[in-house]
Amino acid sequence: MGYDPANPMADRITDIGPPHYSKFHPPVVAKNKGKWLWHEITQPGVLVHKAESGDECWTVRVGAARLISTELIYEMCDIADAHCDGFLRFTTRNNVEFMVDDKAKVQPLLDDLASRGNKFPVGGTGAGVTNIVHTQGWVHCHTPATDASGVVKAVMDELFDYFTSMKLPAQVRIALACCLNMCGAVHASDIAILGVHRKPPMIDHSRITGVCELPLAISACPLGAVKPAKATVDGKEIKTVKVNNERCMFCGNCYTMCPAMPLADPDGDGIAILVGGKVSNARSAPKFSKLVIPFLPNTPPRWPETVAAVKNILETYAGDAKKYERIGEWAERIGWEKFFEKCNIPFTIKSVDDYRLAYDTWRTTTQFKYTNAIK
Amino acid sequence: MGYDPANPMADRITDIGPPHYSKFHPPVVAKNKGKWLWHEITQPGVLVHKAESGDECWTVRVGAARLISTELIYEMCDIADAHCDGFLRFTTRNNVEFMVDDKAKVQPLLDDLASRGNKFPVGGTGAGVTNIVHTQGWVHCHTPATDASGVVKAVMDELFDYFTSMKLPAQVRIALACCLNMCGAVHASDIAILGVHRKPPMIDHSRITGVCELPLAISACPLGAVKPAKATVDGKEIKTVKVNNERCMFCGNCYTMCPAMPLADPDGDGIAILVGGKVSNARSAPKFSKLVIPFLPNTPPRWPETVAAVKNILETYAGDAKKYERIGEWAERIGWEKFFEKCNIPFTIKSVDDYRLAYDTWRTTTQFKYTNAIK
Amino acid sequence: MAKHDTPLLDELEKGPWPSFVTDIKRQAEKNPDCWDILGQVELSYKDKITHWKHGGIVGVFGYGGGIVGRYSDVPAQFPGVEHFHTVRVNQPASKYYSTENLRALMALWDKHGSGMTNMHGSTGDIILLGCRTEALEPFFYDLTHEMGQDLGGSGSNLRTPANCLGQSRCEWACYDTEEACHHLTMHYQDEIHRPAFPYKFKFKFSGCANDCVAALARSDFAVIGTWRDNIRIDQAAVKEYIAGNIASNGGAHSGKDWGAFDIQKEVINLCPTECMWMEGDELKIDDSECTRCMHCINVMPRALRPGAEQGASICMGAKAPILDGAQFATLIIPFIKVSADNEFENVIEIIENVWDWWMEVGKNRERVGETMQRVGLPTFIKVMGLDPIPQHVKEPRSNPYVFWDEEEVEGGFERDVDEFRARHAA
Amino acid sequence: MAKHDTPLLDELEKGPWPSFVTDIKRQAEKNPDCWDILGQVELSYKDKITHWKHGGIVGVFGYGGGIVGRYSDVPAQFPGVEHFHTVRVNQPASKYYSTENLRALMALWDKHGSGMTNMHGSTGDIILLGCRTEALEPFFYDLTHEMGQDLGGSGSNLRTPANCLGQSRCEWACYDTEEACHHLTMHYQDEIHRPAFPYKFKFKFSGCANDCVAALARSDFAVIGTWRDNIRIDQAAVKEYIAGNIASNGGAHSGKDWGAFDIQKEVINLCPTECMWMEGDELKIDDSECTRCMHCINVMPRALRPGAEQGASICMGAKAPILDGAQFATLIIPFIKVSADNEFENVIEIIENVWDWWMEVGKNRERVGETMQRVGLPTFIKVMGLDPIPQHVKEPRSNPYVFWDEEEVEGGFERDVDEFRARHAA
Ligand code: SRM
Ligand code: SRM
Ligand code: SRM
Ligand code: SRM
Ligand code: SF4
Ligand code: SF4
Ligand code: SF4
Ligand code: SF4
Ligand code: SF4
Ligand code: SF4
Ligand code: SF4
Ligand code: SF4
Repeated sequence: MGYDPANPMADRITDIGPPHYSKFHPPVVAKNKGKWLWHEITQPGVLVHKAESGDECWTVRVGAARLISTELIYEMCDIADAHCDGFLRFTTRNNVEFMVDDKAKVQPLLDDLASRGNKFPVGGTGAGVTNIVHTQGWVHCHTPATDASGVVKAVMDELFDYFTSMKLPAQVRIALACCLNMCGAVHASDIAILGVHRKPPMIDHSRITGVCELPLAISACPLGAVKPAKATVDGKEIKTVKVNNERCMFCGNCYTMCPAMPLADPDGDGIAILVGGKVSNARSAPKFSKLVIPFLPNTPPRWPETVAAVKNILETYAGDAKKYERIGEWAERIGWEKFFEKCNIPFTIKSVDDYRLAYDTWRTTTQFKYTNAIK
Repeated sequence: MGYDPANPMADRITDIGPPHYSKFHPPVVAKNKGKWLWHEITQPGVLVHKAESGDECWTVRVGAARLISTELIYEMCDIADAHCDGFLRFTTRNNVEFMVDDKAKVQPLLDDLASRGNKFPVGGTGAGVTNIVHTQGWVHCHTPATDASGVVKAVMDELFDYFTSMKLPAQVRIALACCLNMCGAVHASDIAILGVHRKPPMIDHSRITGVCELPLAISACPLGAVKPAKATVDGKEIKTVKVNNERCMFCGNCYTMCPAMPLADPDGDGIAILVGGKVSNARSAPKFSKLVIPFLPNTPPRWPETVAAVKNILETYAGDAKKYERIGEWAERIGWEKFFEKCNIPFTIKSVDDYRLAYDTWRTTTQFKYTNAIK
Repeated sequence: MAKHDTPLLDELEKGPWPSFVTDIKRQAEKNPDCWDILGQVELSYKDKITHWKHGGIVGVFGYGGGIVGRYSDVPAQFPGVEHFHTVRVNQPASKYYSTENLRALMALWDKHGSGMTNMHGSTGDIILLGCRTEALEPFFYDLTHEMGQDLGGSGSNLRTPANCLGQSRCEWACYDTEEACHHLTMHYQDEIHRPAFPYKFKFKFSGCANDCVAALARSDFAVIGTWRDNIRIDQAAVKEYIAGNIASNGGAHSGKDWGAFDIQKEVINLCPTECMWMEGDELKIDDSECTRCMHCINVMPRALRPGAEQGASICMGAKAPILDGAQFATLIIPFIKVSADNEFENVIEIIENVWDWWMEVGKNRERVGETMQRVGLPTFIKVMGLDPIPQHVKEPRSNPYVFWDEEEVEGGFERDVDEFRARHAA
Repeated sequence: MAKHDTPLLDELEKGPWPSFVTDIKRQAEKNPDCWDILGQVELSYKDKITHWKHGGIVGVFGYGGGIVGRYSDVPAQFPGVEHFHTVRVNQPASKYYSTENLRALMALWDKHGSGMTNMHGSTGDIILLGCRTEALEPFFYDLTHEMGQDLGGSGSNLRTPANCLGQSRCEWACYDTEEACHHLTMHYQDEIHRPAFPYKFKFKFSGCANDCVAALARSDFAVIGTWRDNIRIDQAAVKEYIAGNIASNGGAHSGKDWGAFDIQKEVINLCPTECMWMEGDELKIDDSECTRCMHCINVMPRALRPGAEQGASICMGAKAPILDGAQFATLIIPFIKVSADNEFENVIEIIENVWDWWMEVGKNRERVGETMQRVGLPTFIKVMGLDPIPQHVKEPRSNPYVFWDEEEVEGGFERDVDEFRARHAA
């Protein structure tokens, strides 16, 4: 049986989609779906959902690196088999959830998890830091300006205490994207770690002919910095492009369209920190994250500058905000000038918008607070 | 002596500027300048300012049409001579202020004013409607889409009671501009009455050559609707322009630059109503007025549709807002959808922004209120 | 035994958070190609730059997406990752698994690929990370035949839809997110597998305004649960909260002493519409002013529940920043019933409406949100056949630049300039 | 006796508000040309369209502004307004007048013009409405010689500056608005009278954030009073307010019964920064959080006063909507001392800074706010030689599109692609 390369279309099955989710519901979920009454987080990482029927679904949430091996997944399956009737789930932020239908089954599950070293940290609920949504970085992508998994590991090690506790004013959602494509939800996170390039693309004239459609490369640039040009390759004049470096804002869109325009660079690349985004509509409408630190260097393996910056913002917020206040709500209440002062972050010109909707961010009122930024 | 046309430069005086204001201060003002302690509006149109010295300056504020004759001004001078030591002033909203230095002098002044028919209505203070800032209209300008003085007169007649009282939640500032140039502060008024054109310019090919610089006319159009063209005038081909009507949004900027492109029209022109602007930084930052009624016809001499629309908004607001709440603050608190519902104003597509910063006005949250607009 | 020295990566084995390095090392014991993952990433850590080539078009026959091609730019050093394509397997709605299913899928991946995964990708797929070109078809064959499973999306197509777990385990879901997600995924298999769009298009389904799948931020078409009637109040439970007998916010703040629960401060004052108040010890809500933001319900889950007349809002056009800056989705349909009873046909109608239009006017690599911005919201509302309502906007326009159609204006646009001049000397 | 029938305008003689029609009729008794004003406006009321021609360049020798030319497009019918130019006479700061001055000026206008005026124009000038071309120079001669007064601005120049009455009669003014306005008007006579700018430029001076001359909305250069230290509180007066012995808001709300004064509701809860509270019967303010919005002072003028260390904020770039949409002025200098002691030289320095730059880079008919938008605020801050501060913006940028100068980036922008390829196979 199996795939026959000589006859690739034989027997082909397509368009069958994913399995129906109902096959994978734990029994207590299947029984009580749509009939839940309330929930409670009884301790960090442990939730109980109460159903109209009186049933309870106890969930233990466990952190995961997201970049995980089949070996680790088999181990998760072992745990689920041992405690959870052979079911588990993953959350929208890449945590793992083990569910049991009886409070009595919780502690044995927790003990089992704890017995396995640091592989299965319990937490990520409530007013804490949950898993960092992130992307590929140097492990898989072609456009990153930083790594993903390594930075996340370094940051989560430092914030671990906030993963396993619920002592913040509100949930804090951290995300990382390794380039401006922002495959993570970096544009709407409480704290966002963003890989940024800072050098304009090089042009690989000797390759461009084969691999690029020049008009697409040219039109890819939102600022019109890419222009048609000629170059001599092996004595022959070819059509190529040139980049007006002055106009380039390092978005990388030209490289996405044209492999002959690489822009990654060990010194040019690094990390920007954005803060104050949120997704939920609770209290305030969703907010975009705002750029507060334009650049930190790439310092593998543990990115100490980035780790420190994130921790500083998190803890300044934790010490100052009111209960329920997300980071962006806090910053807006105290005013962004106070945010910079309290977090002791120097304000730079890079935080001043000059893109398409920039005018709406200018301060068109006399209302401001005096801070250390005013000399 | 006087001007000698034969010798125009003789004796010429230039660049002397205005007289020094201090010559015109009433004595109590001159004496206490910079040393005022507090004020009180003792009745509509009557203010007292108390100085450190103990002196009092009593001000009686009087409405004026702004378009006023020297005859009327002489009459004002008579009043000022009789009561105010020969001084008076005009406010930034074209009211007249008569000042006396003793409470006892107030009533005689009021009586004198009242004795002169409806020429000198007392009011315009505090939480009421003060004078309407307005522009030229058909009395003097070349680009108006409506009249100014007539509309203002009709509206103020109807709102007169609010000029002479202080029973609104806050001050209400009404402004009128007769075209999109907005010479009044229409873009930041509680209620704004705005003359709007709705027909694209005609091209007067037979005149354009002499009076227009075509490149200026072409570049005047923010939407690129004006393009170079040719036309035949008296058998000769001339350079001219044409307008892409589909793209025209009737701003009139081409006409400002080129007299051969008139756009005013009896049926095309009329009035739009904008609301919710404010200038002060009190409580909330200054706000732009928002377009809520895109068009009302020009119906001289008394513009009943416009008068009714303004009154309706004003009174709906008066009945619903909290103390201190300006119209824009009220609308934002209740939500614009409720504004339309409460004011019973049909919402039209014209109120949906599609200009340069439009995206920032889209509703990017699930937060909304159900109103009669949702079927 | 380790094939490469990885002194930098080894630093990431320290610390309390689970280490992907330790995990890959374990996997490498089983699949030695994984040493080359570590080797190449270590080189990136040294060079501070990626060592993957640009893209690479690979896939399975007949599908225009589902595989992301990837080749090493230092294949001689790291032959194990010379080809390192990812396979996007469409996850089951809500991401529940039976261990049976999961083990079988992983076994398949051990057979054909690196054994490394992302559980899950940002869009929602099961990401199987790294296999050779020649392994793709065999893997796909086994996936479909043995597992009865299929690939998700990549390229200019409908991307793998995703949902919050919704009614399956959340008391707040206002419609069945997992059924909606599953149904539409099945309904649009062709659109997922065969790119025919100007660019990618994403569906996400959240059961309420908390938006646990980030639909409003990350999907072109976001379906977010809400209700039309009144928040259901259990006044007895309100009293329990006030008495301090139930932890606020489902216990989410129990790690710090925030003082005794204060309904005024924590609920009433934080309601964005100021539509709540106490009358004696009864909590009152003026539901006509409520925007169903979820805050009060979040804080008092045992006392407050979403209304009973449930459905969803549909918001469109979210996307990441490239090119015009990030967009959140815009409220287009304030309330719609979402139910399997009619096989979601009312939702499908809206989807097809927007696709028909976008496929016609969308430019290459233009997300629907960008097309919306380019043509303007008024035009979009018109092409969608909707009545404009104030709920579409935060506020009315402040500029006066209104377009009028010729038919709307008495007498139309054509005028005779000579006639005009007869009455108005130049 | 009326020269024209004006049945439409006559309708505007009714009603309680002063009637400009009645007024013009009275004036027409003295100056019969005014009948033609009424006649032509009546025609406009019938035709629903203006009857003035486009512009017309007229002026007095040596001045590039101050007169707005205007001609009737139906001069045969209304010869009295065939020429109907306006003269903009620079008003005295704060618009106080002695009757002596006012009578003399009006007499001059009766002699040379229509006798109709606007007191005042939107910018602030005394607008003398309607005179013939040949009367302009004689009027100007008399104005300068007899009155010692001068014209204001029009055209691409500094427009007539204006101010709120400030310290002259207001307890809140944080600097001397009328002296600042007068001084700068005198200092810049050349700029007012001889257009040398890309477009118009307006100064306005308000003594505090209430902004009674609408500076932030209507001037390219707005100077708005503020303070650096603490709001001065008279606790005894606070008690009086609470006791209801002093009317709130200076009596501004006395026309309606709003109930007893409630300091919590009316002051503390409306403070935008939430920086006020009661401690017993003392009102406390955390001034470091205060944004000096004026609300609390407005409501309790006898208890609260602006701080004693006074000065102003400078905001730049307001304008009406044509072309890019209206702009409010943007906070550029958060705090500056504004005083006649140094002849305002620190303010003048900022003015000249912005003019030098704008005159160089501003396009024809581009307001400085538009130039600011075109180049971007970061560039503007740089050319102004200022340090960027968070007070310049409402919030930091949300898009990631940051420019970097080559010098800022280690190794610069030039790289060798061959060297790159040696380490990264294509
Ligand atoms: C399991 C999960 C849904 C899923 O399908 O996987 C989930 C589950 C719950 N969410 Fe969530 N949320 C989940 C991702 C999200 C996201 C999406 C994200 O972070 O990418 C959001 C939007 C984040 C944002 O706003 O930036 C989200 C915003 C909320 C909120 C809104 C909080 C706020 O004040 O803004 C609540 C309400 C609350 O916590 O009071 C909520 C509440 C809940 C409740 C209490 C719902 C319930 O009654 O069961 C669940 C437990 C919360 C907890 O863990 O503290 N959930 N929740 C996701 C868990 C992610 C994780 O592993 O950490
Ligand atoms: C006389 C005048 C200044 C001048 O130089 O001529 C003036 C004088 C005063 N203003 Fe004003 N304002 C004057 C135009 C303005 C303007 C400009 C405008 O309307 O074009 C504004 C900004 C309007 C806006 O925000 O849209 C203005 C916003 C204020 C405010 C802010 C109110 C608010 O809550 O937003 C106050 C404070 C208050 O009233 O509590 C104020 C307060 C005052 C006080 C109480 C100041 C004082 O202590 O003397 C004065 C009497 C107020 C009254 O009449 O109720 N004044 N005031 C102007 C009278 C105009 C008129 O004839 O009606
Ligand atoms: C694998 C994944 C990141 C991850 O580690 O989870 C991913 C990886 C890539 N994304 Fe993404 N995107 C992934 C989710 C997202 C998301 C999040 C989401 O879907 O919720 C976004 C932001 C939301 C959105 O769609 O706007 C996202 C926005 C982009 C963009 C920018 C699109 C835009 O309109 O601005 C690009 C650029 C492009 O399409 O050329 C992009 C392009 C890419 C490419 C294909 C690189 C490229 O330039 O062609 C990446 C391939 C990496 C690799 O080698 O494997 N990816 N991408 C996610 C897909 C996994 C999955 O299927 O579950
Ligand atoms: C007389 C006056 C209106 C009034 O009735 O009070 C006026 C009248 C005219 N304005 Fe104005 N503007 C007047 C104050 C304003 C103001 C208000 C202000 O200065 O505070 C504004 C808005 C603020 C601003 O400057 O942006 C204003 C914004 C305009 C504009 C739009 C400018 C822009 O950048 O968007 C134009 C169009 C232009 O300059 O071509 C304009 C043009 C005009 C012209 C010259 C017509 C034209 O297209 O050339 C008008 C001549 C009318 C006439 O026949 O007398 N007028 N104009 C005001 C000047 C009186 C004075 O000197 O005191
Ligand atoms: S964010 Fe950029 S670098 Fe990272 S996975 Fe997405 S496309 Fe690749
Ligand atoms: S990186 Fe972006 S801004 Fe720079 S040239 Fe490429 S497309 Fe243009
Ligand atoms: S608003 Fe327009 S029509 Fe009215 S005076 Fe100003 S420029 Fe003229
Ligand atoms: S009216 Fe405005 S939009 Fe229309 S053609 Fe003239 S400049 Fe262009
Ligand atoms: S979005 Fe709402 S319904 Fe869905 S899991 Fe989150 S809280 Fe529950
Ligand atoms: S859901 Fe939100 S808006 Fe509605 S009552 Fe609760 S807190 Fe207020
Ligand atoms: S702006 Fe301030 S200082 Fe000037 S008059 Fe108004 S309240 Fe007084
Ligand atoms: S001035 Fe405004 S911000 Fe400052 S304390 Fe008073 S109300 Fe609050």
